[in-house]
Amino acid sequence: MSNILSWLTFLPLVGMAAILVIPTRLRKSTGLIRYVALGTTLGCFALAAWLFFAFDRSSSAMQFVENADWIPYFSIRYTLGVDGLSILMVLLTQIIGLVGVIASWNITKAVKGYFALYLLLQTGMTGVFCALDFVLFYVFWEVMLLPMYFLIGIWGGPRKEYAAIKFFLYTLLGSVLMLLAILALYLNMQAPSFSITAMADPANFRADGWLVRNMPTWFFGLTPKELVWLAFFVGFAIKIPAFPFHTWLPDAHVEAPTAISVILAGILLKMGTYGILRVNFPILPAETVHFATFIAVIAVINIVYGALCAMAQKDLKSLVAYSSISHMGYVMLGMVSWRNEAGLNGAVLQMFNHGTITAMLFLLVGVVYDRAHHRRIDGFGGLWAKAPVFSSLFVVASMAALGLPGLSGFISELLVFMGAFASHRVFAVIASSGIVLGAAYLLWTIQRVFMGPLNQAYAEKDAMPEISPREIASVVPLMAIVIVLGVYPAPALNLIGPTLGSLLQTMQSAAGAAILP
Amino acid sequence: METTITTYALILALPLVAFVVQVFFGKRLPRGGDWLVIGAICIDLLLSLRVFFGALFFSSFAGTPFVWNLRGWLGDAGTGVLALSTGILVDNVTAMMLVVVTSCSTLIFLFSTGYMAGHRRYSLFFAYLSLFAFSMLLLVLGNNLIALFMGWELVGLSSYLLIGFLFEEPVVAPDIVPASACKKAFITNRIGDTGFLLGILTLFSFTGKIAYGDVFEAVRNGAFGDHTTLLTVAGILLFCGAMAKSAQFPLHVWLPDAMAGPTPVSALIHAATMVAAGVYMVARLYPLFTPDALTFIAYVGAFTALFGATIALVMNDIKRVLAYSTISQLGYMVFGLGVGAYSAGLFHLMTHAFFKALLFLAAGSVIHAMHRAYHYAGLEWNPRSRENDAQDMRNMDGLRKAMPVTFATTAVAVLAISGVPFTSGFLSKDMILGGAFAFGFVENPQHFLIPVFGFAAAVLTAFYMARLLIMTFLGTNRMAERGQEALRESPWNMTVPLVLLAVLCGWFWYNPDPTTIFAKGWVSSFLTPPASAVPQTLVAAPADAHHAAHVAAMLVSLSCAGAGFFAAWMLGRRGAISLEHWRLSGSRVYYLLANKYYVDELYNRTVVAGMVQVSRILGWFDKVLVDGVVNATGRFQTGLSELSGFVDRYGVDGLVNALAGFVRDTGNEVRQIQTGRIQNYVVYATVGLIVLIVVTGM
Amino acid sequence: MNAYDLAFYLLAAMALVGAAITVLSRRLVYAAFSLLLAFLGVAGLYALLAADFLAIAQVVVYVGGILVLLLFGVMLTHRIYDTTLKSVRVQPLLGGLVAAGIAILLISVAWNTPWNTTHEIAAEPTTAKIGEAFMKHYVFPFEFVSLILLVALIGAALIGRSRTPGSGNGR
Amino acid sequence: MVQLPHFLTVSALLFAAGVFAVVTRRNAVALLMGVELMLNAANLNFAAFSRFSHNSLDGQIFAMLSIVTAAAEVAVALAIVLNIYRNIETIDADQAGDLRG
Repeated sequence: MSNILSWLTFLPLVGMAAILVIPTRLRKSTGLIRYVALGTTLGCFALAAWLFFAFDRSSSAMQFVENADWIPYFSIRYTLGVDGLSILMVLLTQIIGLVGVIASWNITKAVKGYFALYLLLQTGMTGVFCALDFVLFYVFWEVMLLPMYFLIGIWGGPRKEYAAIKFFLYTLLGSVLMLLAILALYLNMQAPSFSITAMADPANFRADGWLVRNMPTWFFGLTPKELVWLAFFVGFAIKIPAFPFHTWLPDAHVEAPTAISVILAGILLKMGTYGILRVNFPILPAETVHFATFIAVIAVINIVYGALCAMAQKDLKSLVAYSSISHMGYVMLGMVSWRNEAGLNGAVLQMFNHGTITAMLFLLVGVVYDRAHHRRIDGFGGLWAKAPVFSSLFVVASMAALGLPGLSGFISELLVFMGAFASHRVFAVIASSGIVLGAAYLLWTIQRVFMGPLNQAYAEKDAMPEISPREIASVVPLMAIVIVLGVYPAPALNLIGPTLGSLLQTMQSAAGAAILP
Repeated sequence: METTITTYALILALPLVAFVVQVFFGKRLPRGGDWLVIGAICIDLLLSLRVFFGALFFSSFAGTPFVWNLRGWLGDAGTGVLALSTGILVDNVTAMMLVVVTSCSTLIFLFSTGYMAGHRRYSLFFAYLSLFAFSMLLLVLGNNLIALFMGWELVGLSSYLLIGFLFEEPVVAPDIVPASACKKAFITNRIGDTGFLLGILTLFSFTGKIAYGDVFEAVRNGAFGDHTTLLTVAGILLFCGAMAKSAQFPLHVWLPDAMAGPTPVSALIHAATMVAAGVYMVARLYPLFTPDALTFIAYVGAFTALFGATIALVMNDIKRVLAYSTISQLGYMVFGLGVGAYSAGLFHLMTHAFFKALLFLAAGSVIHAMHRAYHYAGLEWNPRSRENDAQDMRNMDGLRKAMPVTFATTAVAVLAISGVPFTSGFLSKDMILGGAFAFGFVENPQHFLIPVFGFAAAVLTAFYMARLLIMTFLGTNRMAERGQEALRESPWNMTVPLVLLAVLCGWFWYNPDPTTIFAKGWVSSFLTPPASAVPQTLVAAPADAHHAAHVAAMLVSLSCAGAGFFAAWMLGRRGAISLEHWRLSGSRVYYLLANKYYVDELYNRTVVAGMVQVSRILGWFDKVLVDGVVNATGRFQTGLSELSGFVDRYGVDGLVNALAGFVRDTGNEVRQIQTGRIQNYVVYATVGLIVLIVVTGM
Repeated sequence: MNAYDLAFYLLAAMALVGAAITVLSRRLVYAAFSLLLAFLGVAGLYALLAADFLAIAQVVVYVGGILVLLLFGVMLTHRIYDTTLKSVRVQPLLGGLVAAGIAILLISVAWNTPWNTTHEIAAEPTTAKIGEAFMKHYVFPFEFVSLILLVALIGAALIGRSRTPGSGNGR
Repeated sequence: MVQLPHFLTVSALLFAAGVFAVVTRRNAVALLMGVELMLNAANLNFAAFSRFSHNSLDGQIFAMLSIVTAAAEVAVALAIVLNIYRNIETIDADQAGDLRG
């Protein structure tokens, strides 16, 4: 299994090809397409499970590396590899991919196109997390973008075109900035290379290049390195999404079909923070230190502002979308906390946990939407009496989202706070209001949707049927992960620990006296 | 009597397993699976008793508490945060708490089989109860701050679920809506928990440890250095958690509303055990509190004791009276700890757990009976009036004949809570008041308000409890004939717990000497205050100073109780015990108390409304401004592109179009040739051939 | 003008008249029979050119085979009661021009080219020589063309076969 | 004296007649007749050139082959025409446009 990462990345592409050759005229072709997609994602999941067990937990180095020439003329190489930073994301992608297929079972419009694009999207996502060459990274980044555009734009809700275009333009802006930054780095390499790992070593840059000389430029007096850092950061911050680049998210979420919302919140958002940790941190550590407070401020704004906005939402999906903004703030706050290991570990774990928890919430919102055909929070009431299983699942998911101990969200938030309180005490204290606000908007939602007297609109016998076994099957794997990691987080933390330890050392030595007491 | 981890693992696991089984299979089990939950908690009780007696008679934890660590909980890393482990710590305090929790739980679970009989979520109710028992035991057994916090929030969750258990009822008592009461409880607790968490973070950031022993050790070794103010702040932040959970002013507002839960829940969670968690936490972290922090705690507790008691005076809903009484009693425990009467505070925790659980269960028994009677008589309660309200004491009167067991046990509890000799309450309350007396009148005269509040609260306690007893059980019942026929004692599974709890309200369990003058009982030696880890601690009140104050305090508190009873008796004799005339007189004081000092209104108008308003404004801001900027940028660019599109269309494109038009027209002409008729092609070919030959030939 | 010339002109006239009627007649049956005339004329011309075997082959194959085939075609594709049996002409002007152009071109070439011709080799029977050539030098084309003929005949039989409803799944 | 050009002239006129038929006729059988005329013209040329140049037999051999091929062609073509007629009840070459792109 030396090519495990290639298999993992391109298996969905094989599945996509298989789906494309299934003739639509065939009777039961819809079912066949679904099962091919399910089989493909199951295969990916199995490979991911193997990866999970085969991963060496004591090493901080890249593992399962694949390295081959791709476009030798530009020194572009096909390099894949995972380390502690990406392994959780790769696993998450496969899990969410599988769950998403189950959740997509009720798609009836252009099934073939939907699942083909879906699998293409999965290839793009896995590729982004595995790629170690900037060109490859960029290609996967864009590969992921296009299916997303179509999946929102074709299978979305009433304002799908607006949402899809907004998502597309925002992300495109981000990728353009990223491309510029990549080229800036490439042009300053001693030996031409796009390797992300090679760029992490300052010795590989030309000593006389304008990047290394780093003279202030006309642009607000920022140095070239800082400009490159900012270009990367904005590119990634749009994906996170960090305030004030977040407004594409609620629209995209509200309009996207359920499974796509799940992927959007579960995986795509993580690419922003993953990118910052993968690119900005090791390649430009000094600049990262320089902008650490800036990130922390944005993080706190994300947490508090996102939570307050969530409280004002009238639509269930946009509420969850804003809660994502709030939760991604914890990731950003954690990753700039370098006094101890807790911050970085918490941030990466929070990426994973938020992926599973928000995916769960979106799945459940999708369930209620399928039944009621609307998502207005005020349009429900007393559903618990009508659909107890569904309501219990939703309550558990909400509890996980608000960081209840025993569920995974708590561990990561706690670690983030343990790190942040040591490094940015004031910000941590402000951010802690997010704990209360999170409880407030989620519990208020539960009260309005599930408690109180039953809304008469759903009083009829089959007005709000109980959650179906298929829908349960899509939620339960995530819930199991959430509970297991909430009780016993070591399996996840062991994976990421060594890599983050060495990353932390990089950051601490870059920060020097500024950060250590 | 050595104990092993197996015992504690079993204690923790049994309720958890029962919970899981109940959730998934409860409905399918016979009797809704209540026997499973009760069986689990009974075994827990036996195990706890074994631990407790081992500690009491064999001093198994003397000097060295039982500690067990679960390594590799966060990770296998050798150092740093990820090396933190969780685990179990058992000492005398834990042993006592175990017994209190499991014994109260056992009796109340049993009571619930009668009270909740026939409810359609009967099995789920027991599942929640089991979850609560697990969380509470986790809270008690944990050996570190994180485990404490986890248990802390999990009991909050079970409390939330149980308060909201009757979520579909629009209203269960005047002004109490279960759906919003549970939310209020959770959020209020979250506010306190945030403080608690920040306190934990402060301790962690200075010590790098989370286990109690390690933290104490680090603080003792000067982890805080000169930042003693921060240590005080950390203590107060930690106490914020206790303020919310133990319903101390100003975070007490959730507890009266928590009475929306079924009465056994109120008894177990909101009177006996969970709300005492705050007290347990203060006791557990006692070495960390600086004198300033302790003084703060003492003031909060003393004020809450009086504050709760005053409101309890005028409440008419029987559960409301008990709720404010609980707030007041918790204040007692808290200020007992604050003034340094460590063992007294914990002692009162224990005795209060029993007599308050008894009071609530008795109230539950009464409400149950009233409901049945109203139901039998075909009388419906209109939530807008007190008429036919099964919880309103003004509708009760004279139940002693119909419900002798309930009456007798309630009377015992009333005596206990009022601090009448020969009851457990007398012993514990007396110790607290003695400590307060010594602290406020003898050692720190500037803090004289603390004992004054304490004694004033004692007067009021005796008064409102006597009022409760008189209004509920004495006099003659005014219910309609038909209803009276149906009024009868509750079934055995409800009365047995009452009787057992009443037995536990006797003095002899705690001290053979009912006056505590000659013997101090096992409590003061069993629950000795731990050595403070704070650098310059307040000079602990010398034992004899406490003792000297003891007799005086006892006399004062006895006269307080007597005064309270006397007042109640006087009013009862004049038939004015319901305080209706006071209400009718339009007294401002009455309305202030009846409206609970308008604290809820204050919060609703300021904090809640403010937050909602801010969120609305930000939501608008986000939609209109932030997104507006984005859309405006988009529109600007659309405009730009339209402009360039115009140029393109009529400038550049015009040229291209002209060319294309030419080509198209030509093509249209030439197209005519393509007839698809083969004979034409033959003609063309031949003509072409001729032309070719002619041309080349020339 | 000797007898040879006279024979040529007569035969040429016969072929050309036959061709003209074939081309111009509107009645297919007339066209077919005048085509017979043209073929016979050409056969005569072959004889004049000392190609005796060719002349015989022309008569046998064309007159006996192809023409009969064509007549069958005419008869089979037109019902008996279809009295017109006419062939409509289209674009006669254009066709005439093209034909005239071709004729003029070819004729001018024929007369203006200085043909490298040899004179008056005595005519002798060719049959044996042709047979020998086919069997020796041209054996491959011979076999090949016979194969083509075979295939074409089978193919024609297959295509032309009348499909009855029971004989297959055809439409 | 009849020489090569005379024969070529006859051949040219026959060929022109064949072309005229091919171009103007719509009836498929008539078309075929035109084609046969053109083939005959070509064969005549073969025979003439064979006679007037070294008297070699190659031209005659070619003509033979051509005749045979023509026979084959006619057979197939007629079969096709018959088939078309059976299917669309006409042999008007303009009407048989099913295969037109």
